[in-house]
Amino acid sequence: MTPVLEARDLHRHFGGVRAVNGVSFQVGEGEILGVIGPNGSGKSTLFNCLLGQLVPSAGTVLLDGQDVTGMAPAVLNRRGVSRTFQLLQVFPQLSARENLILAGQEHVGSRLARLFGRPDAGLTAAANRMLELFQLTHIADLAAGGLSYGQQKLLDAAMAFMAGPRLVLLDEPAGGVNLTLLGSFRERLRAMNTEAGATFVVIEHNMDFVMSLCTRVICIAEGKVIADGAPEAVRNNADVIEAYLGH
Amino acid sequence: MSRDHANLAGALGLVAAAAVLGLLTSPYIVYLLSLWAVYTVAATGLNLTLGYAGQISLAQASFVGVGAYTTAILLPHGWPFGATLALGALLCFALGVLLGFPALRVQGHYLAFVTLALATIAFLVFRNEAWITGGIYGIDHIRRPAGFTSGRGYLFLCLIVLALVSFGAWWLLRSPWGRAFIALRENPVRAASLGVVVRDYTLLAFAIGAALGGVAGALFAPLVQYIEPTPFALTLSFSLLLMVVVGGSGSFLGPYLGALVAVLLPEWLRFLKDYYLVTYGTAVILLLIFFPDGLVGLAERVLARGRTVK
Amino acid sequence: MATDPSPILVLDNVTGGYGRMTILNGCSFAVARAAITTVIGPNGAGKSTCFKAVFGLLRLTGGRILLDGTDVTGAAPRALIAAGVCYVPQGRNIFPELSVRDNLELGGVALGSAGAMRPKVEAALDRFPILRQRASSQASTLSGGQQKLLEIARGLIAAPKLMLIDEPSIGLSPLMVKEVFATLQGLRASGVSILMVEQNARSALEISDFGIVLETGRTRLTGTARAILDDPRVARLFLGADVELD
Amino acid sequence: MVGLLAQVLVSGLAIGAIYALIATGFSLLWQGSQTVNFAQGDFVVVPAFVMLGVRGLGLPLWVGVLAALVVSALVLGLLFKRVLVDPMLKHGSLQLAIATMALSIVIQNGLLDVAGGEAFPFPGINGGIDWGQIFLDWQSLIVLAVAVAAVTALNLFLGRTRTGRAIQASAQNPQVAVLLGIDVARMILITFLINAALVTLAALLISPIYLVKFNNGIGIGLSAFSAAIVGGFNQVRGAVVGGLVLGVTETFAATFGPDQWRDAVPMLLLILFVLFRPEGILGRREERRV
Repeated sequence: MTPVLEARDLHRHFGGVRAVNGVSFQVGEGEILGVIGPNGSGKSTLFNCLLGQLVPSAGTVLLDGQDVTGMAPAVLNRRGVSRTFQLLQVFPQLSARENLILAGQEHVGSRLARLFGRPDAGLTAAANRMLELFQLTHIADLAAGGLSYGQQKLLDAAMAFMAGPRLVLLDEPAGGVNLTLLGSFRERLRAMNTEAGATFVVIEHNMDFVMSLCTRVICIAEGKVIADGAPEAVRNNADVIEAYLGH
Repeated sequence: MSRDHANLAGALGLVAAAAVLGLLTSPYIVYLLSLWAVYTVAATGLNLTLGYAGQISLAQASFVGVGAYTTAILLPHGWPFGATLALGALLCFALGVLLGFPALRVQGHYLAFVTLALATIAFLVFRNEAWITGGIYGIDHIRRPAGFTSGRGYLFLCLIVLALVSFGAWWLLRSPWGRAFIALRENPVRAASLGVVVRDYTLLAFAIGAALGGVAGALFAPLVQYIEPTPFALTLSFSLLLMVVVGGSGSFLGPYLGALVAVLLPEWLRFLKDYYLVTYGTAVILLLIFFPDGLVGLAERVLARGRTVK
Repeated sequence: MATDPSPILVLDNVTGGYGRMTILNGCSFAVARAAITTVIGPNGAGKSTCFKAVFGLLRLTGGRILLDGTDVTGAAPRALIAAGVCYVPQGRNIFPELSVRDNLELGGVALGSAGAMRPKVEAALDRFPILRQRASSQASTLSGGQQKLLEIARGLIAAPKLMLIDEPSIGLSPLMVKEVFATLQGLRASGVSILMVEQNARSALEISDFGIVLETGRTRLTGTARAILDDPRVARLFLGADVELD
Repeated sequence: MVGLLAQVLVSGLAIGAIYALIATGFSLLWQGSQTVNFAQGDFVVVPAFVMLGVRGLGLPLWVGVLAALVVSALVLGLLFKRVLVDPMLKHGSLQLAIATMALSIVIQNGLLDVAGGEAFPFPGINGGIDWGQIFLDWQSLIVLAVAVAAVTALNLFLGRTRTGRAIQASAQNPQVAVLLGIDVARMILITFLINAALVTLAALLISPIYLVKFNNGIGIGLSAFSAAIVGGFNQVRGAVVGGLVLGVTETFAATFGPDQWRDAVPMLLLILFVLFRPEGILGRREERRV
């Protein structure tokens, strides 16, 4: 079966620095792939290459077997790839519901039709459903900028699901989220994975979160994949431990 | 009533109030009200570009100029006013698309400088290309469309256009386009990751804003009946920008209030004789310092306080 | 080291963070004199924040910081420089448009006139021949490793007793990392106390005397560098496994 | 032809050197405290009027210059920073830039109200060196000499003194400057005072050429913005190079091209540079973060 996402020998250099240095991996339908690795190992650069934020120096990115290397983020998004960012990236002046409608609207009809159609692009019901799923209904009409950090984080993640994505890339979803919220957050993501059938790639530093959420983990160090396998196996891999402690 | 509808009602209410006032008052006030309508249209355009989509432009005066010259040049050739207005708006829409391209490369102050430079060049074109614009001598005897020739009549025409513009802008801004413009202002990278095509919306934000500048110009020429390059210099761009910011950048009613202040405050300050513009400018600076969200923001704060007191 | 009779620096149950986000949840440790102490820990453990706390760049909500036995909690950078602390933060911290020599002179800007700094600048250039070669070049033209050396040299102009250095190896080639570490060892030999944060835990500990492991803003383990290196719990701590601590 | 070329070159360099002074101040403010001063051109006109006013009282020029310097330092330096820049910077640097546009309106109309709309002559220097084919006017030569001396002195101050270096450090990397114990706030204040001195000097040099008029600031400002951008926004030396390039180009264009398009030259240069080389001739490309 064709993998949903495949990276083939990706490279990205900045001057002399090889941030991503020959990364290859595949993500199958419905998988939750964790990407771990010490600071500066090239995870974020890899993400940016996968998402069209950066054009790789060499290598190919395939989405459902089709070459999407260097495709602009907006185009990739319309092909069913959505993402969250490491730092909070909601639209602070819009209400939570408006944030969600925005996240879905560009996928509804043509642009001209949207101008003359309904102001919510027919997405209010879908947005409400998403608010409910992420337990945000009570703050639906508040400006996103005024929400607590954890609520913004949930909203940020919820936005990634508004357009019914095929592939979701989550960049440090657990960062800064307190422990009480973390558990329910993980359950939301799991539910989205099973119910919506979306495939995930997750960069995360919180190992407990990675280990309990992901079905498979790869470890990146110095721009290369050094381990790929079941979460526990990767955690106990000698090379991975080596990479985390330095040489 | 939702905030959306309150905005539209507020705008149309102001237009209606201006119409009533126009029926009751002196020709001079009628003229000022017409000017208010013209400025409001131009500032609404800029508010769309700057306030909603977050793209600074110092070229709005040039679009007002293009609209004014288009109407002033074509009216004597027998074109109907409606057609010259539409053509001016269309021309500005096209020029606005071009103006938007620099915004795809640079932002913030750099964009301010590029648009400022383009506005200066546009002014030189108005001044130097006398074969079409009449140069420094300008174009006079611009006639008003039949049925609207009196001062009062022309005010009603301006108010009709303003009402239509208000509805159009309101519709646009509450549509998914408006949401996309705000997304552009607040976080273009995130917007792109949600499928918002940043390039298209940036160009549209400039083009639509410019088109409204053109509409304002088309109204302006027959209002004053004589045009020359000076009113379309950089000073007008600065003034329009200040109207947007004073009213409240990114709030729907901001331009209506900003233009009102710009037209009326100097009149109220007449007792200061010559010093009213200095006073006006100083007042604007103080407002910017203490109420960065403009008059609308100030009003909202006062209302919110009133509510909590109750 | 906790038993060191007169540590140069003591953090005593320090808590604090940015805005509403708490990062340090009771961080306690002591830094020995004329030794290299390395702080390691997983991402988000609060290592860099800890340095900011010492250097007066963070609003503390609790705890004390003692320098040479004197309470310096919340002291401003200027006072800390005068008291003999220098801080080399993570990343690039040079003044790119200024020459190498001018960058060095700025290391003493809080202490005396440009004239008084000149001999110290010359001494620093003698110590780092690579910087002498490039003394008149714009600092932005130096390589990443050279810039790091420049930052260290600039910190030394004020003749500090204690140097706080944050992730010196990040983004450097292995060869340059060696050179930077050798420089730090040289400093220790000349009596400077060094507190270092390093991602590259193993090689940092290898040149260190003591190690401190932080996790979620707390001190989890302290001991000699050797002991930390050999402690199997450390690796597990990094990879997020639950670790029983004594 | 050679004579004409030489003369155009010298007067172009002279006017360019004045632009350089104004642009240097402009880019110092930008670097030091993210202040894009749209009233910079009007800042030049204010001290010019002070000098004229003092002269009108029958006092010698040097008294006027001194008075202008004091007024500039207090109003365009200290007051501008404390009353407008400091509170506005909280709201963002674009908001601050917009506030300086309002300030520009205030200054221009204030001068119009006080002094009227005419262009006032300002004492200059007549005569020149005549080498047969080549005639160079004293005015331009002296302007050039004074401006070059001022820029050199400023560069020496910034590069060779402790305070100067601390100012540069504060502009280039304020976070690290704080770590080294530099009083960044004081350095920024000094930058504003330097700008006040620069515009005063520029006023003294430019007024004999352009005369003194309430709205001269528009044109002067546009040229200075262009000079700063053409040279490179993030470098003081850039403003000098930009000013000279602009002055010479503008003067050549005005001499050999249609005069009514003269003002378009700096604008075209500005547009081309912003779009295709935003870091300017000397500037360093800002590192882009992903």
